[in-house]
Amino acid sequence: MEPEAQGSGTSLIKTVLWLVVLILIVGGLIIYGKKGGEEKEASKEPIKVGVMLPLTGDGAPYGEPARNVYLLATEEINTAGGVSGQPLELIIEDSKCNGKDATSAAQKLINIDKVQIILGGFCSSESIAATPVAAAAKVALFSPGSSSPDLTGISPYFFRNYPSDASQGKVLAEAAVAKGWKKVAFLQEQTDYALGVFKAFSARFTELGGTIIKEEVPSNTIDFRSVLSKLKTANADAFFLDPQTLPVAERVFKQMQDLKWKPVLMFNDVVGGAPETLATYKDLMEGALTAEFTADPNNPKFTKLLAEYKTKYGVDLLYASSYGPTEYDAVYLIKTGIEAVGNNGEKFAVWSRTVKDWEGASGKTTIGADGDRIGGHTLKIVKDGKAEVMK
Amino acid sequence: MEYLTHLAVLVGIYSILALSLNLVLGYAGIISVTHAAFFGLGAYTSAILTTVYDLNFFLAALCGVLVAAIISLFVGTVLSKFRGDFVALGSVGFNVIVWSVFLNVQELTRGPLGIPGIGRPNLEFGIWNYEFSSNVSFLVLSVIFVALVYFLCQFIEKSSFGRALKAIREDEEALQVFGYRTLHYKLAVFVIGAGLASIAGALFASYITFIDPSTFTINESIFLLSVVILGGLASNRGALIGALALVLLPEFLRFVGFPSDIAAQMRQVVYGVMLIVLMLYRPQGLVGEYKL
Amino acid sequence: MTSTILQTKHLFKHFDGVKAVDHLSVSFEKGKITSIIGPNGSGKSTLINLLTGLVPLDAGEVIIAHSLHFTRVKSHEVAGFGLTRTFQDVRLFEQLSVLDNILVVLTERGVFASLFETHGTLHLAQAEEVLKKMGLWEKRHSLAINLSYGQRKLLEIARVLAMTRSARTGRAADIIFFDEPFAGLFPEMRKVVVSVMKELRAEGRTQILVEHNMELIRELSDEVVVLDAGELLAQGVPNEVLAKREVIEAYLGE
Amino acid sequence: MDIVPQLIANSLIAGSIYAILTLGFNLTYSTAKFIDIGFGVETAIGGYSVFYLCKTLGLPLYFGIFLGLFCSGLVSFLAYRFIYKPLRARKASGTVLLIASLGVLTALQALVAILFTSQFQTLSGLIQANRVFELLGGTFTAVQLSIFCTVLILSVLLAFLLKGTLFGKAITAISDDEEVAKIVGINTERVMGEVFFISGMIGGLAGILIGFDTGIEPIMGLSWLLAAVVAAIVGGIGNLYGGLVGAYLLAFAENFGIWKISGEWKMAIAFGLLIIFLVWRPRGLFPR
Repeated sequence: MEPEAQGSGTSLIKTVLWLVVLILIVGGLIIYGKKGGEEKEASKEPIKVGVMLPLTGDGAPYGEPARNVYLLATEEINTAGGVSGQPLELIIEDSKCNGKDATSAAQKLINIDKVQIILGGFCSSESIAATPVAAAAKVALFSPGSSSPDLTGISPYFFRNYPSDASQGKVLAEAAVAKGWKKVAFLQEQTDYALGVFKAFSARFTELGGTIIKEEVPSNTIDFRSVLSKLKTANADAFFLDPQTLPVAERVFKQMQDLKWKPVLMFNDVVGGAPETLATYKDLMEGALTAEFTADPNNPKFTKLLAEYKTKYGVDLLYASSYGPTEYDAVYLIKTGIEAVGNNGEKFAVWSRTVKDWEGASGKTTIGADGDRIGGHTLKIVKDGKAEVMK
Repeated sequence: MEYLTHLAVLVGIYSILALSLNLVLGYAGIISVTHAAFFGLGAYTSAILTTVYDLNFFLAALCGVLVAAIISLFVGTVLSKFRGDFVALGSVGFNVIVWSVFLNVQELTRGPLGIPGIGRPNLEFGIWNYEFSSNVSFLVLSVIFVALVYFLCQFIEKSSFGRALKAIREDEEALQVFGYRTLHYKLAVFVIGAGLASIAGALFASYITFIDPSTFTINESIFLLSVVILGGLASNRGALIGALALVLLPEFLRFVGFPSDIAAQMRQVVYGVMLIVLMLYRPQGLVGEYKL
Repeated sequence: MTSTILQTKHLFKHFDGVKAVDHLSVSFEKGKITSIIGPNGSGKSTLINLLTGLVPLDAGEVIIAHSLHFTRVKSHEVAGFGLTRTFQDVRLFEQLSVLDNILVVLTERGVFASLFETHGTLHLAQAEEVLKKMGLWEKRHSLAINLSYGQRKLLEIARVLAMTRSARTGRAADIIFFDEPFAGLFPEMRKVVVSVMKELRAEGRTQILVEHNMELIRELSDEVVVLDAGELLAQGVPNEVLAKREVIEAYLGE
Repeated sequence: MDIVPQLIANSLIAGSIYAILTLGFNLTYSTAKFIDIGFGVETAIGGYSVFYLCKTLGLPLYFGIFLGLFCSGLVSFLAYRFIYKPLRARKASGTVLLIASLGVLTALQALVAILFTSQFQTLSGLIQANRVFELLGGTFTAVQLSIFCTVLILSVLLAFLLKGTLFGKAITAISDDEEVAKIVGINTERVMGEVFFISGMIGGLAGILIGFDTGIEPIMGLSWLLAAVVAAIVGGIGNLYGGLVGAYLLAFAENFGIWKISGEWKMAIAFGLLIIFLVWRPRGLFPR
């Protein structure tokens, strides 16, 4: 005998509540219906491309600048006449750098907005989770930023113009051995990109007889002083810094200066391609080894991107070295692809495998059969605050 | 329609989480901010067992329940020693420790790379083999699970055990004088809650086909807390309503015309303000009975 | 003194220096109403809290029915030995209904047993009988928190009555502590409580009453124990003890 | 081992930031008797207001810092006035207040992210030379030294405030027993409002110093708050000076834990310490 403890108050709340839930569902259906209907109007109607980006949570620092680059590129394309006459329209969804929200964003873009191409999965976790959803709906998933080795050959509908971490790690390992280094201290941020670089580097380096003293730090670490002091006492031949983002790298360099520790340095392309960081910590960086894959500074498209970004947003392009150019190229690649095979996911995915030496802000782009971007990293050495190609 | 079935599956998974947390928080009054850890234990155990050892989904989910139950027994015993707000703090501690294990024990969980390619559940009877690959079939499976969990929670609520839990919530010391070993009750409900949460974890892992530590942080536990509080404490219907509202809210906001850059952050503002307004004007949530 | 059912030996309890109960040895007769009186802060409530395990003993021993010796009383074991109590500052299960407040005391105590038991007709009958006796049956669906102060006091007594019926603890309660049950009650409610206590005495149950109202003490108690600053001042038949000079002094001397 | 002096220096620096935060946290806990999670967001508010005033608007540094402290104090006072006060008037439980303060943290944190994007910012550009000192093998910068001194100044100031002034006596009275304080005629609501204002300022000060030393981001609030809570419990929750000891103990445990175990388990070590203390000494080292 369930004692009905409260009087009429709860039944009023209950009716109001069921009303709210009803509206939610009906609202969803109406919007779903309205969006579906737009398809049949005249050809001047915009081509819709889905975008998945982490706009909140830990991934937000990458998502916001990426969105700015996408909007900048779209604006440029539309002022220059759009995609074979039709304007390009981006529908941006927040995928929060995790699997659950990535699948929700993908489902919404595919089923409500009926897009054929999704520009995104920025974090690898987003791309891995969204790929089966896109593949099932024959929609092409094109990521300018996911670098996890797990994505290599994951599905014919997935491809990326950001290189897998494997190539970078190998090049640097061979360079270290060439320098005769036997012991390397390694500081790795606990993210998929940084772990990928470490795995490639340590596989090759240990294969060639080297040993590694490794320390890992979670992404939200602010105080690196003790970890750095610990690596300092390892007195290895070189110190490899493997961060996910630039702010982490800058915090480490600042604290290395505080600790008066000036080892021989190596770092991944997140730092290697950041000219202003190389300049500010010039003396610390002298002779540091890095591998560069994008942005050789005198690439005309790259310099144009930097200038336009500064004028439009009044701020320097963040991650100018790594993600900026690949995001910019991605929008143009989509334009070229649609003009070649039309706004169809399946055809676009097949077309993507034929891209060869396509000139972009991030240099020559070639996509391999496994959906990865071919083209390794070029070894570079930092001379007087600038990264130059190692002879 | 795919989109709505997708949302329905998510609502189902979060309903199981909300129902199980409601048992612990709503009925027994234990402020557990570590529910996402058991959600994660279920997900990781079943993901590892299905991908590495190729175990059938239902068997792997059962193992997940066992793992979560054993660990929750230990966690529950430690938490029962704390009083008042320290229970919430202690549980935050456990959630951080379990998350660190997911992130650092890379031989087992592949750390930040997470576990991709988790298979969908399949049922085999002799020669007949059915795989829940399509979203709709998965929705049917999750609705069955939600129904089972809902009736288990109703069964508990109606039983003398449920009434004893509510009495513990009200005045544990007084209840002891009348002959109840309240520690056993709190452990029992904590283990049941953890077991059910791990079932949701197994479902989540095989539905999204990829898991990584970032889904099982304290923020997720705090989100689950607000689901149960919004829905209404000590009411199973409230837990369902809370899950429905807070899973659909972000999706609904996708359609509302917030400019895209602040849309995402606005959602966080809405959550924060909702928690404040609830505490000020309706601490027992939408349809709950128990006022915190 | 064969009929002693409950005895304490050199019970000692201090709260950071202040001696609440000072080497108290007292015994309570079976089937009798023994009143404990004494000025405020003389250790009356502390004694009850010690005997029901709410507050840990510092030293001394509690003996039940000559056989069970305790130097540490655990509150969840108390009911198993037939002890139950009301609380001075009414402690009900506030957001549970009046009926649930009674049923929780009647139903199974073990986790598994209680899981598979939804209260049967027997429990409802017992609950109805007890609530009707205390005049709370019409209020059975309202939450304890919504009752008036007097009704809340009556509900506490109803709960104790239910313990005398409930054998789920392995032993129906036959030693009942009343901690100022009459405080704040209207006269007709007092009559109800007095009649209940007399009924319980008729059933042979032992009752220990902490009370200030001398008129009620004279009417109800077979024996009186006088405490002062945690020590036993006097024990015996009411009018004999209350006439003693030092007892009056202890009361008026404050 | 030449690493030990450096570890000690690191622990003292980290311990000092924890100490400031724990002082602020304990101030509100000892009077209002609930765990104010909203206190965490004060660090971001303090840091970002100085960032906005000095870096974007280019106001002079000291003026910016003063305004920054005032802003974080004001936010904390408003949160008390419009959220915690009505709840306390209704005798709401500690849990209700805890969850309401969690709402304050989540909402304000997102507002800061809307105004300043989620990018990581640093204030170190605002000060000229950040000379590095070396003492017995441990190196630390001028900013870090100033953090250490701030703790000393702050503790002395608070000690004087609590012991020396009428306002301080009112605070001690409230933290002993609010009901008695009311009877004695202290306007507890007004004093409580001022306590929240001061605690907000302390939180803002910590945020500014963190901004100079390492940097600030909108979501920094929760992790710094949890560190302060662990330190407060280790030291004896509610006890201002116990909190100081707790803060340094936590910092030493974390930094030496990194040395002995490894960096990835830093958060697990901190919370392991919390649980050990909650089990064996819930009232902490110096119970109130």
